[in-house]
Amino acid sequence: MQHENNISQVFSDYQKYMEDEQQIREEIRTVVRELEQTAREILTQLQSVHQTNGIKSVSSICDKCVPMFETVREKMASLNSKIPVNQYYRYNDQWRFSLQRLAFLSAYLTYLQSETLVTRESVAQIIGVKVDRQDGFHIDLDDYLMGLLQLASELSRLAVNAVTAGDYGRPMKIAKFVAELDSGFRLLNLKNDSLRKRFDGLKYDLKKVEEVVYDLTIRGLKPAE
Amino acid sequence: MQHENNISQVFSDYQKYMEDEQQIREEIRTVVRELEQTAREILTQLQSVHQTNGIKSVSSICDKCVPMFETVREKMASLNSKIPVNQYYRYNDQWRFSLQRLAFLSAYLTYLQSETLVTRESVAQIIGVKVDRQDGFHIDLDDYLMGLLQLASELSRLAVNAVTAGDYGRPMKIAKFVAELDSGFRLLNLKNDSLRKRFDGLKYDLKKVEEVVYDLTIRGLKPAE
Amino acid sequence: MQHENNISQVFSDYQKYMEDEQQIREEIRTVVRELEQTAREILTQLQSVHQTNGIKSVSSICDKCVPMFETVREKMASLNSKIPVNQYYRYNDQWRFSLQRLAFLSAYLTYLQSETLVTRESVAQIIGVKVDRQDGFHIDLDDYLMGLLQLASELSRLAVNAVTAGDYGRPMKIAKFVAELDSGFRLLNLKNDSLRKRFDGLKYDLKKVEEVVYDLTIRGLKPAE
Amino acid sequence: MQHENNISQVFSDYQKYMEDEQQIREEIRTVVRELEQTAREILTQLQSVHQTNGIKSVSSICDKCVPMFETVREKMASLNSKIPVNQYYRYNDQWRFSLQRLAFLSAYLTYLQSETLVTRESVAQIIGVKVDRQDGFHIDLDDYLMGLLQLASELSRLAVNAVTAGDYGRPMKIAKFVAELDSGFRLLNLKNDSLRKRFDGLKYDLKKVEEVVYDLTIRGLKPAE
Amino acid sequence: MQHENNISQVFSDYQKYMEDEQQIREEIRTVVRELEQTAREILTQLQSVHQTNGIKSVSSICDKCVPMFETVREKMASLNSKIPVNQYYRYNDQWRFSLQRLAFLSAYLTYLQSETLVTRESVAQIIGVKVDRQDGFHIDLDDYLMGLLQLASELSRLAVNAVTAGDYGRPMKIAKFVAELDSGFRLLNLKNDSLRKRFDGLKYDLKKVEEVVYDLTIRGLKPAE
Amino acid sequence: MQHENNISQVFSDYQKYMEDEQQIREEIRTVVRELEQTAREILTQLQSVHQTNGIKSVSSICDKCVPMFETVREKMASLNSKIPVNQYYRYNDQWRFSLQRLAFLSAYLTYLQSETLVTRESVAQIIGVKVDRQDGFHIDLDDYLMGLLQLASELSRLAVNAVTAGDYGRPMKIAKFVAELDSGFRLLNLKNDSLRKRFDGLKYDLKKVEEVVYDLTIRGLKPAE
Amino acid sequence: TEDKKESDVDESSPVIQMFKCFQKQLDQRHDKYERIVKLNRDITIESKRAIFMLQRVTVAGDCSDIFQQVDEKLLAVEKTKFLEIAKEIEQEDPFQFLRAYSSGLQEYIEALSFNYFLKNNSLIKLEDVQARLSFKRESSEKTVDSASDGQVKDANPDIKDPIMDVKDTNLDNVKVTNTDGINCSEVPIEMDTTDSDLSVYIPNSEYILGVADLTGEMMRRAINSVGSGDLERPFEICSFLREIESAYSSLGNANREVNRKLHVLRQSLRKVETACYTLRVRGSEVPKHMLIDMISKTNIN
Amino acid sequence: TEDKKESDVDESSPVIQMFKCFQKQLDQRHDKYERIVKLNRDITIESKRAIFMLQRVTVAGDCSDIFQQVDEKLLAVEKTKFLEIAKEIEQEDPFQFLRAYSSGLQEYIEALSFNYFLKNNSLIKLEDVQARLSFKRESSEKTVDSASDGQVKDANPDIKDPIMDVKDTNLDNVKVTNTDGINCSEVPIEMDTTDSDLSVYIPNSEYILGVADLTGEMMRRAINSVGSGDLERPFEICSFLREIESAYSSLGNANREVNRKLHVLRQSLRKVETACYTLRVRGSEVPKHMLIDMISKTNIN
Ligand SMILES: [Mn+2]
Ligand SMILES: [Mn+2]
Repeated sequence: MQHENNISQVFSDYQKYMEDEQQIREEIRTVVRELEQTAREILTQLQSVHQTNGIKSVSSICDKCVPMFETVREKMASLNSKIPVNQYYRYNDQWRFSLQRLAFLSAYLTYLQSETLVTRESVAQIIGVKVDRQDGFHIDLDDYLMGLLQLASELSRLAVNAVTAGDYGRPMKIAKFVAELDSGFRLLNLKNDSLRKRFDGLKYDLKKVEEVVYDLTIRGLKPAE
Repeated sequence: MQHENNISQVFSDYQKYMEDEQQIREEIRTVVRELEQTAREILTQLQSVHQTNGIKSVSSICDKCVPMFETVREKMASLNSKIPVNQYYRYNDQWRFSLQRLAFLSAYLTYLQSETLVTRESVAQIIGVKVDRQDGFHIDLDDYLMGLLQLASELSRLAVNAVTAGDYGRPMKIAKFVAELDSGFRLLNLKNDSLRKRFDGLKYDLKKVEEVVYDLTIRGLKPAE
Repeated sequence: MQHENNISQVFSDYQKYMEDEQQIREEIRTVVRELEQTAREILTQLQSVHQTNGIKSVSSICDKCVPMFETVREKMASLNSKIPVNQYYRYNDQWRFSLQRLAFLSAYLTYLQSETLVTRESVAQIIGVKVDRQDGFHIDLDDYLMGLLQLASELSRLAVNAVTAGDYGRPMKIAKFVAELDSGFRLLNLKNDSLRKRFDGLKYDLKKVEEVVYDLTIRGLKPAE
Repeated sequence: MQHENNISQVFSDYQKYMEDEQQIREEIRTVVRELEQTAREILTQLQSVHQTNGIKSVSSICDKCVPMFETVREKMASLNSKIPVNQYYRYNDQWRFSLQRLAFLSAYLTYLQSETLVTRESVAQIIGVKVDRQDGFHIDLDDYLMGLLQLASELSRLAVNAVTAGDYGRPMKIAKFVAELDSGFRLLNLKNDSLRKRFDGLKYDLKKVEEVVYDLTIRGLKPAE
Repeated sequence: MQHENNISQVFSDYQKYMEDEQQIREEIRTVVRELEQTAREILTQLQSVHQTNGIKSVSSICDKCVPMFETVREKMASLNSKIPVNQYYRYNDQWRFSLQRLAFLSAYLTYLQSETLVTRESVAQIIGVKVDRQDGFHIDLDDYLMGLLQLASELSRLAVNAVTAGDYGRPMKIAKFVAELDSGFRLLNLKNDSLRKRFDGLKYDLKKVEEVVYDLTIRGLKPAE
Repeated sequence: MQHENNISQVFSDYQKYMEDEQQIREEIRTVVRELEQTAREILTQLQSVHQTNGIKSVSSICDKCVPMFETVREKMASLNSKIPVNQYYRYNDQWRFSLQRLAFLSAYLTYLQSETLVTRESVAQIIGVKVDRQDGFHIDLDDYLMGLLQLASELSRLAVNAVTAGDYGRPMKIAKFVAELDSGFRLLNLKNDSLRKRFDGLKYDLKKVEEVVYDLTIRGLKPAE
Repeated sequence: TEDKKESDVDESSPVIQMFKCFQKQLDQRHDKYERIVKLNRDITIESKRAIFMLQRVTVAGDCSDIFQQVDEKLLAVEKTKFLEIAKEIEQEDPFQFLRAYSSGLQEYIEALSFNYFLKNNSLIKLEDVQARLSFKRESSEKTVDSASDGQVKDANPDIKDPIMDVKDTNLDNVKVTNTDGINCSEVPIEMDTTDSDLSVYIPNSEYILGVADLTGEMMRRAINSVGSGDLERPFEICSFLREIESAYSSLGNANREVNRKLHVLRQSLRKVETACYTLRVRGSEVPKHMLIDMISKTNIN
Repeated sequence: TEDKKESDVDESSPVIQMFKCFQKQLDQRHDKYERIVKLNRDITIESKRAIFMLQRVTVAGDCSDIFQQVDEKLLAVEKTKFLEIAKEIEQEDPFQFLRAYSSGLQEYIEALSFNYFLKNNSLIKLEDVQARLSFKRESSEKTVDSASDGQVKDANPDIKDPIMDVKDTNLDNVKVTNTDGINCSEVPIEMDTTDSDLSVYIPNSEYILGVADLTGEMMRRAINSVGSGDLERPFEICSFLREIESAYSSLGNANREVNRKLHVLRQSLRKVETACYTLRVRGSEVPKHMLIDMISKTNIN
């Protein structure tokens, strides 16, 4: 019968289609897992600034991280090669979280190195992706901003620990930086999504940093500017 | 200050980016709403076969539907024009449900016209989309299959109402058709997703139709084949 | 058939009713979005008092804000014109949050200008609404109160930053003000709603301010009154 | 520092432990997927008895299935080899569903061949597992019973389709068989688990079969016993 | 009839099987309940360090706990004797939570006694179980780690209360210890399970402790190291 | 400290209260399990009327059941003795289901014996409880009614199987009986509880029985009354 | 913090005075809400009971007294409970307290429309429902001449005039007297209200939700009809339900609550369709001569 | 199905008679449940308001009138709402309707125990709560000589005698008169009740749940104390909460509701501990000489 063959054809096509997709998902999963492994290592490295003598060795800590981003870029190239053309958004749930984490790490490293805000262009360069969707595997603005919010949180912690380590100047600079970030975010008309939720945490980070500055001020520990 | 401008730049870029996206989403929403309106009208039309005299006017009901798909194709062309290149999967949650519904309507119309299973190619043609992702706005296999499962459910209802309307031959043909669909789906190794869940309903549809055939058989109402 | 027309009439009435509602909602949404944009700008302006030299330029900051409320009043008039008579509570979820925010901004501005508590009447005047429902688009008591609670929170932050900026008198006045606000709120029998939840935070704001006063007192930094 | 090494040791041990487990889970998943593929093929074969001429070719259908169980036994041996000693219950969520499905298939085949109830011993033999836990990879009693409940459901469907195919004797025998199953299950003091839930469906299966017998009886179609 | 006996046999076997299982479950439940009672008593004892004079009597509190673990070991031996060979994972939901709790208590006691991290070997010894699955009733690595995360949370509370009680040295040591735990956990590639969820809380515990250290430092209350 | 003793007293009272409750619950559970065992045996006995020759031996089946209710009454006396005065509703979730089941069994037995509706008084007598709460362990009106609804469902099945067994008179009497029951239930104002839900099924039972009567009538098989 | 005592609650402070005023306003509103919630519970219960009574109607029996009882019950609910709500929300935005009585209102609409369907075989209109919840004001000085537009046009004579006199309720008009000279009422209550009638406004969406519930009762009625030998009713109801289903389905952008009820409505329709199918397939079995034979036999009995 | 008509509802059938009786019984029970639910809502609201009033107590202010108002409010709730419940459930199994008033009872216990704590710094006993919900029967012929054991032993003089005369409530005793000679009451109401007092029984578990809620109010009180300059209260409350937490934690097999509330209790304790920590760490900063200096300065102001 004509349409019976038809029916089996439909279903065997579909079986093939599903297997291909599953294959792709598994390959992505493998690369993403490796990316996360590298990200964890960078984070461990960067977090050592919180430790007793960490604040004094910021620059050497940064130096250790720089080459680790080489690995990130390699993995990212590999990830890129797994994604069929035009299907970035079909699979991006699988790497979105890792990409945000890497944006944060780039921003943290950049801040520690130069006390400046990393641009999206720089993030893209550091982790080896494109800025624009049409140029290939890229980092979305949302994911970049998510990384910045993670940075604010990390810096508020750093302000506290800097004081513990006797570095009274750093909190001032952090306060200024986080206040600017806050002003920036306030301009945005955020949707009610995960970015908005995370942004709600920013004011607590800012408040914490301001309180550290207050504590230093009232005790006369604030260094002359 | 250098990096302050930097910061404001970041955020005003983002504001632009978000507004663009929101713009696109709203345009899509508008077209999809119109598509759904048309789909509802086609459905209302097709469902009139369940009504008391509906079963006798199947062909005229179908005739009324055919031109309505012209509207579908127009809206679909318009939808296609809203989607930035390569971002089908970024937005496809917005039309996925409607696409499944339209696949179902195409399949139902085709069945009522010719008692055959619509192919994905035909669905694509009827509603004005492509079959292959690379050729443009397309219909995914999952969505096509979801439409077929909706068809099975509709046909099991039709088998019941056909008998009420005195048409004893139709359930036999429906039973054969749904059994074939069931065999096809059984071959698939479905993931635990919405398709799988919906597939679990297929066996109840089949059972229902088989019971109708049984009721007719045991009362000697089954027409000679 | 008699009742068929009946039914279609009923549902086309409802369809009309829903479409009207949707139309109104969309118009409201547009105006509210503009209101929020203005509110964000006022807030950005007012928050600059927290910055290094902000505390010294309070009055010039206030002066910059005053004309911005003109825009608020215009938008509010526009919003008012969208709402059918006696249907304020049908749609008020759409602007409730913005209205609270504007009540807060009025209260903050008033405090910075005169160190007094804004009345509901004044809020209404500043943002261009009525106090009583019968008189037109009004501000609910709940929303006004919510604005006051946001004020308390903002002032506790200001007390901290004032100290950082070397203004030791301001925290004393803030403490007195917030304490009075707290006494007032404790008179209310709140339901388990968002107002209650936010009120639960007020005691922490008061505590924070008291701590600042304490810090100044033990260091003999409290200025003579 | 002594305990610091200690700490890293703890965590690297754990990393190893988790990777091992994940490895095992993936190997199991692969074999189970193959098992399910085979089970689907057997089911497709067995379900052809519902088709128009199926009821007349029961024995040839059964003959085709028998060798397919050879594959089942091979996969089962492979599965067994993946499970670390004593950890059947650690991983059994992964194959439990498939095992129940295979128990059902064995029971269905046995019924079609000989109209008898398969024993757990026979199931174990047919699918290549042990009966007793201590002898190796085994089938739990719960899973065997779940298979029997699936059988009852399948047989109630078969009773309906047998009548459609003109076989009036089969429903009588099915009714007797399902009634016995029902009596058996009624003796059990089932816990409130999935077995209990599925058992609640048995009475509907029995009722359906009884109604088929009733339909035949009242029309004088019941063959002499 | 042959197979009827067959059927009753199946069901009376099953009845027996279920009763045996139920018997085992109830015996386990009884012992686990006793274990939990003992655990609660140890916890009450250990938590008395938070009370006003508790911090000064840490060592006598520990001394009172030590003999209570004797009871734990006895109950554990009894529990072990209830579990049929190779069925640890069949029933382990029943004691998993208690085992984690006991791991925490061992870790807490050990910390209070010696300010070191308990090893899994020590936990096993303290509560009377094995480390390796093949040696008998054991404690899984997951459960041990869960205990450590509970410890971190408890220590962050202790840091706060120690200060209240005038012990300014303890928070420093706790901070160092929790930071090490945090580094350890960061190395792990945790699955999305309960351990991961609990781990997400660790960073808050660490932050809390760091803030305590900060508060002491800035007030010059940090004792010389 | 004054209030400390106070607190421990309060909580040790409560601990006692809970332990007493648990004790009672466990005793109840044991008796209820035995009651259910007996109920299952009675049901198995009564359900044999559905079997091939069952309909002809109704009276001997009933005779076998009568003494089994003696056991029920004994267990019920035992259950009664476990419940503290005025605490029936504290524990009645534990036996509610069994009591409904026993009410059904009494009603079924009574119907088979005399084709009459059992009264609540009779149910109480048959299973050895009181009607009024004040007089001791009683059967609630709801539970009695639930038993009657189960009876209707059982009788609709019996009507079908009676025809199969060649007894054409019984369905007529069942129809009259179930119709009267239905009229009775329709007088009640039920809340949205389990009774209401079960009552919703009664109309389908009545419909089924009416269909059997119809089948007999059109075939002239209805015996003269 | 020693100067704390200075800033302790100062009863004469304007802020405290202001908040005392707020306290009264909030309490008044909460109390009103609470009173409406209680009325809502009463309405729900009474409407449910009316529905139960209507399910007792059988073709065969004499039902006129059931209808009379239901009419009285509904009228009583209107004249007491709804009238009280109408008084409570007079001068208020009707949407402000809707959430407090929405469930009762829907249940009442379900009962009323079921009653209407059983008598008239058609769907009661929103205007007719609204007319029943519109009341003449007892204390009005001038008589209301202009009859409401919303009168029931083809109403059964059993249904009383929907604009009813309010005499037998003894609700006081809530007057807020201000003790300390500050206007503490959130809403000034005293207004010239002589020329306005009291009513409980029914948003179209509430009406539509009540009608959705009606379909469940229609399904029950259809199945009951089969049980009680009325073999035509199910087909009528089936046709009616199909129309309603089709009308609901063609609504665009319906809200979530409607969609949820639509799902239940579809299940009800399937049940009725299956019942009709069974009637038809069983009915088809009787050969003409047997049917005649059968009928004659029945007549003998 | 022609003979259907014969089996139509037969009003005289014993089955129908029986079900008419059931109808009355069910309606009576549902009506009673509904009345209790309404009382429960009133109790909840009044108790919440009492709690709000108590949160207004400050050390500095003159609080005796707040306490007096709260005492009066609680007494009023007891003498009206709880007494009505007591009458409703008289002769019933106290657990049968518990679900209908459990939430109000817990809120009342929360209010009462908070009041008690603020006055006595200790936890009110279950017997004392129970005594307040036990009432003398107005219509009893013989006077009740034996005073209840449950009297508040060390009660503040502000708390009135818990066994109170019930005079100013005008509840009729619900009498079920049976119109058609069949006893339709599910429970015979008329009994010799002259020698039994009325009461609302409080299961220990309800008491424990009410006390769990109390801890949330204590936390609020502690933080408020810091804000209003009372720096000792938080430490007292912290110690009290720790004891309660410890007592709750040592309960075996606590039910789910207790566990849920225990979680909240632990969070409250943490908040109070943090407040105490902050007080201590800040307080530690003042060198002796500065403190003296500071105090002298403050005295000048
Ligand atoms: Mn309803
Ligand atoms: Mn509370």
